Amino acid sequence: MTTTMTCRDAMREAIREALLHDDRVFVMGEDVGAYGGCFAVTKGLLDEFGPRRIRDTPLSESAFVGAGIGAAMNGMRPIVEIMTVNFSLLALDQIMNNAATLRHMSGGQVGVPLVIRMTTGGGRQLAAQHSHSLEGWYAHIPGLKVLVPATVDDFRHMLQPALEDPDPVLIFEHALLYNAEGNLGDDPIPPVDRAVVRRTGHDITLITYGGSLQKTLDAAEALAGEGIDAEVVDLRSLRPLDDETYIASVRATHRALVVDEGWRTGSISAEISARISEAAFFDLDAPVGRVCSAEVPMPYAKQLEDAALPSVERIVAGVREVMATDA
Amino acid sequence: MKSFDPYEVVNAALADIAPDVDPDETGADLHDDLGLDSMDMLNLAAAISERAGIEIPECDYPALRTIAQLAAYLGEHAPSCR
Amino acid sequence: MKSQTAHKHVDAARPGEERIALLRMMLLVRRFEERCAQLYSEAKIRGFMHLYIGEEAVAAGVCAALGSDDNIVATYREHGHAIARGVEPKFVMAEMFGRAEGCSGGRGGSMHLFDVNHRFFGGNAIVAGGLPIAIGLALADHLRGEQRVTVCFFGEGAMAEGEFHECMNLAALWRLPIIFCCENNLYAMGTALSRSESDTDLPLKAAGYNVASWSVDGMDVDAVHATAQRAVLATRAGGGPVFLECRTYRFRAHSMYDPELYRSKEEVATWRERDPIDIATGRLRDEGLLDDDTLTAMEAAITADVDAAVAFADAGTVEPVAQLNRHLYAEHV
Amino acid sequence: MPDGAASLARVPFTMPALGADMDEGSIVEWLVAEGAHVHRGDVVAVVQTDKNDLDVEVFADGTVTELVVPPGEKVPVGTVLAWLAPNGAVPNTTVASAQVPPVSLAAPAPEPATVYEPTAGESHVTSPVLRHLAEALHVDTAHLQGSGRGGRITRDDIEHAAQPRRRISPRARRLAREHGVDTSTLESGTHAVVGEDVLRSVSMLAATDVRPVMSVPAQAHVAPRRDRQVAAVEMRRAISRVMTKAWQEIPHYQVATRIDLQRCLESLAALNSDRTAATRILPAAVFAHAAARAATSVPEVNGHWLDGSFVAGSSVHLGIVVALRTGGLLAPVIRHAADKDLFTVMDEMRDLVTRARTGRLRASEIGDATITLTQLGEGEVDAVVPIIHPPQVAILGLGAIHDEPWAHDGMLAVRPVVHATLCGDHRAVDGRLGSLFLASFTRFLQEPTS
Repeated sequence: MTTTMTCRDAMREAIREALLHDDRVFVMGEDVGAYGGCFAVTKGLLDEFGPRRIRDTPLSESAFVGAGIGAAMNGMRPIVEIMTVNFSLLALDQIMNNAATLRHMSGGQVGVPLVIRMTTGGGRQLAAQHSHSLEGWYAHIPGLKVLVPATVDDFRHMLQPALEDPDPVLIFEHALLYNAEGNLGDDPIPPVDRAVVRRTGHDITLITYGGSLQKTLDAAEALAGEGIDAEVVDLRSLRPLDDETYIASVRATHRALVVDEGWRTGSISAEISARISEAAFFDLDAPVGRVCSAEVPMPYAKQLEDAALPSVERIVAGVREVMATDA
Repeated sequence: MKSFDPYEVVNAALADIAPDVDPDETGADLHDDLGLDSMDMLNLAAAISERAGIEIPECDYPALRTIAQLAAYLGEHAPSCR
Repeated sequence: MKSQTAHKHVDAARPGEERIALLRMMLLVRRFEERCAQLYSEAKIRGFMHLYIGEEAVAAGVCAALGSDDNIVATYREHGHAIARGVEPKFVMAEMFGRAEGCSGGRGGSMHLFDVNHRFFGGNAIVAGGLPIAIGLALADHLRGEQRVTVCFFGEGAMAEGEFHECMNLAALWRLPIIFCCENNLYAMGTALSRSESDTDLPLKAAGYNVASWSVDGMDVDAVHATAQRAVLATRAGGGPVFLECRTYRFRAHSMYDPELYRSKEEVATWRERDPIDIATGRLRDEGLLDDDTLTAMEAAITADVDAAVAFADAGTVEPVAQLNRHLYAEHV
Repeated sequence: MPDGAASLARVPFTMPALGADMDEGSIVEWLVAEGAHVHRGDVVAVVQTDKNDLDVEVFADGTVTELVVPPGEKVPVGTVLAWLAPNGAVPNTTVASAQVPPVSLAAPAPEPATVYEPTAGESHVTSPVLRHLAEALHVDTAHLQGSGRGGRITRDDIEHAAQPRRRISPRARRLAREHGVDTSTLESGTHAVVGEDVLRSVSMLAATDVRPVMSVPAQAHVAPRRDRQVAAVEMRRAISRVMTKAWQEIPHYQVATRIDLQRCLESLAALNSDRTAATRILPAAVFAHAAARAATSVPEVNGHWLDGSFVAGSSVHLGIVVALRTGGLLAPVIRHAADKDLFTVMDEMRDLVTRARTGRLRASEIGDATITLTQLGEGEVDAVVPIIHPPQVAILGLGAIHDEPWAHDGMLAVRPVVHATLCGDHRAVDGRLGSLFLASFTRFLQEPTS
């Protein structure tokens, strides 16, 4: 039997389940309680679990993220919600200087089993302070784990392993996915740090994650009409990166294109491209291609924002270029 | 009209289908010594037919093992000699 | 709300041994750090090293007021806090030597001393960076209904950081069992308090967040101890957070060496006249609780302790480079 | 002589420091004569250092008034080599001579040996460095139009004229290295050479595509004897390379069977009864047709082992081994053989065999086989166990048709029989499928004209 639900409902169910089954779990963030969550993910949870466990915070990202770190160090399993990835920069000190480092600089004595959820990505005309994709930045930081769910199943089932992880896990939820519906499968999901081949193909490997997965799958369908048989790899985790899966795919197809909503320069797509060069250079028949966001702050106007983001058309064009590339 | 020379016909046909065979070896066995196989023999027969208008029935093949035998056969079956 | 100033009088009823123990702790920290300075010159200790000399009364007095189950978060000038909390000097010294036996396995160094067995959650080298963590430690205890108190040490420089203000607000909003111990040594590195704060009455700022705020003479270990005991009592009883300003002074440079252009030699000399060890020693002598023999024996014992710590550190294990990647994530056995 | 107009009129050209460790050097040749007009940036001399001969440029505009240091003489860095008069200044050689420092004047400067004035339309490469560059890049300067002053050929001209670097993908380079393929021979259409180009080339080599044979002009039919010898040697080498590789790398297995051809040959005789030599069908064609159809029913034997995995052929391209009387063999391909009727297969086979033996095959008719058939049907050989042509995964070997005793309905009969052996690459296909293939092949032979 399959159930259809949105990614939003899937994440809410995951949070509910965690609250029901583990007293150590509590939710903390801006407007997660009375308001019901900026994106309504936590809607209804305050009524069910009360204000001790569904904690509205002041607009103090650094303090409440740090509080999540301290509580995690002290035996709790907090789920901290940050409204958008841009706001997480106000807590970057806590995430980078504390959550990511405490275990190491304490010589392994202190662990931070914390989950931080935040929305990411553009496409809603929210302009230059609410629309960016900085998950690649966070993936730069050793000590963190970075998950990027793209399917209803992953929205539903990534939270529990994240909570069970003894180290800090950041979950980046693309805002456009909250309304996306899908069938909830019965099977357990693969381990969260493994990439998954979402579509098999022989001609080229498309590597992507999160909000770009559906666009990439759509592009692959369009390309099939042109006789280009694309394989699509959903990374699911940006740190650690499951090199094995996408490298194996590239070794079989001999071509690769990375689709990443982050900016191109210094991005996770750059990292993946570099790793392909390191591990599979002699299996490549063309340079690795990339489709990323335009290197501008996200503009407000619809046509400008559309042009700035990866699109099915840009992915198709990118694939054509790689397929036709003079290596 | 130029007179019919069976050797010329055989040699020309041979040059078409097996240019590496020395046509001077008139007594050599086409199959055993010169290495022509059934496909070559078929081609040779077809080439001769095309050039001289003489169709060699399959049942006659076993008797035609050398260039000399072929030339003699053609001499006997030449249209002008009938 | 106006800040209060704590009583400065000495509690004469306090048992002598406890006060001698405070003196001994201050002396241990002092001698330990004096040796650290020497070892740094000899390049046995590297990196940044911030000495606490002059401020020992704060760590000694506050830590003595805590139970063994309470939490501590400290700053990068935390040798004194670690030792006062009970972390053995040899593990602190080994850490500064970068040895595997160090209290942070050689990963932290002088600025990042940790010992979870003593619930000592680290020297944090981001100014004000430890405050949110302390909030979280207290929040966890609060949620579980535990009676623990969390003490967070920071310098007055941290009060210019946003995190300080976020945390004052959050602690008061949630009535968390936390004591914010501000070690006001008058200089944020080289910036004098009057050059960085619009109002130098620091408890007033904390009081603005509805946090109970007291001030105490940080050079008087008895006063610090007594005030800390009251704060712990109030906080543990559910009274919410306390802000405790300890007015103190660092006798040496900010880090190991600086030209000290930001303050005069006369100013340092004036404060040295109020050396917390001299104050405590004099008072104990006056009260007949301490004689020369006891003091000499105490010094000798401390020297032996420090010698032993150095020997331990010197003989410590150099962790193989192959283990570089350890302690990044939990090790699953 | 005091400073003034005259000294302003003289600009020294000195021995340059052409490297951090250069203390002295000598002129190899002057590229200008006295009286020549030079511009800033012109190469005016070639200087020899301890390591190299280097072009040396001038840093001023003007007229060369005097060449001071003759070729061959070693002088310290900073020594005046020549004097220039800036544009507009009147050369005053008398004054200039008086100003010359006491270097190298013992021997009067001889007439420079290689001085020339470039003329419009005439291209010259003056510097040894550029000549070397042109050689290294295989640029024929005789046909190059120089863009420099007076039509002089510049470094840019040579670099532009050089063939663009052949673009070969990293994978193609690796595969070429592994298979011993010379990448310069690869064809790739308009794009870069990619892995498939190498693999195609490997499969062509496997079919012993020897280019000297291919290059025999069609009208000549027979290459000169010496060319044929060369071709034979190269073919031998190619066979050696491919067969050695196949033998070393491919884990061969063999399955074999005997096939009763009585019905088959009777059908064929009936078919041929009223046919001329030009349209007659040979048993060889029947075998080829049956093999191709059997390959469609067992697709696991039809395809390539590429880069560690089996890639099924999209169609059956049947390689036919043709032994050459001059030695060696070729394996031209009947493309889409299973989709063609027996007569078409016969026509194409006859055409391919004939042209294989007359050196008129096209390269495209050699490569790309997905399975190969070899027949030793003319001799006394009963059975053949062939070696697979990589990257194919199977080859069918047939012996000669001989009459043999044959048990039939509990009786002993004499029947025309052929021994068929299927060799498979065990990495790609197992023996069970090989035996299925032989069964299918046998079935198709019973109905040759169906």
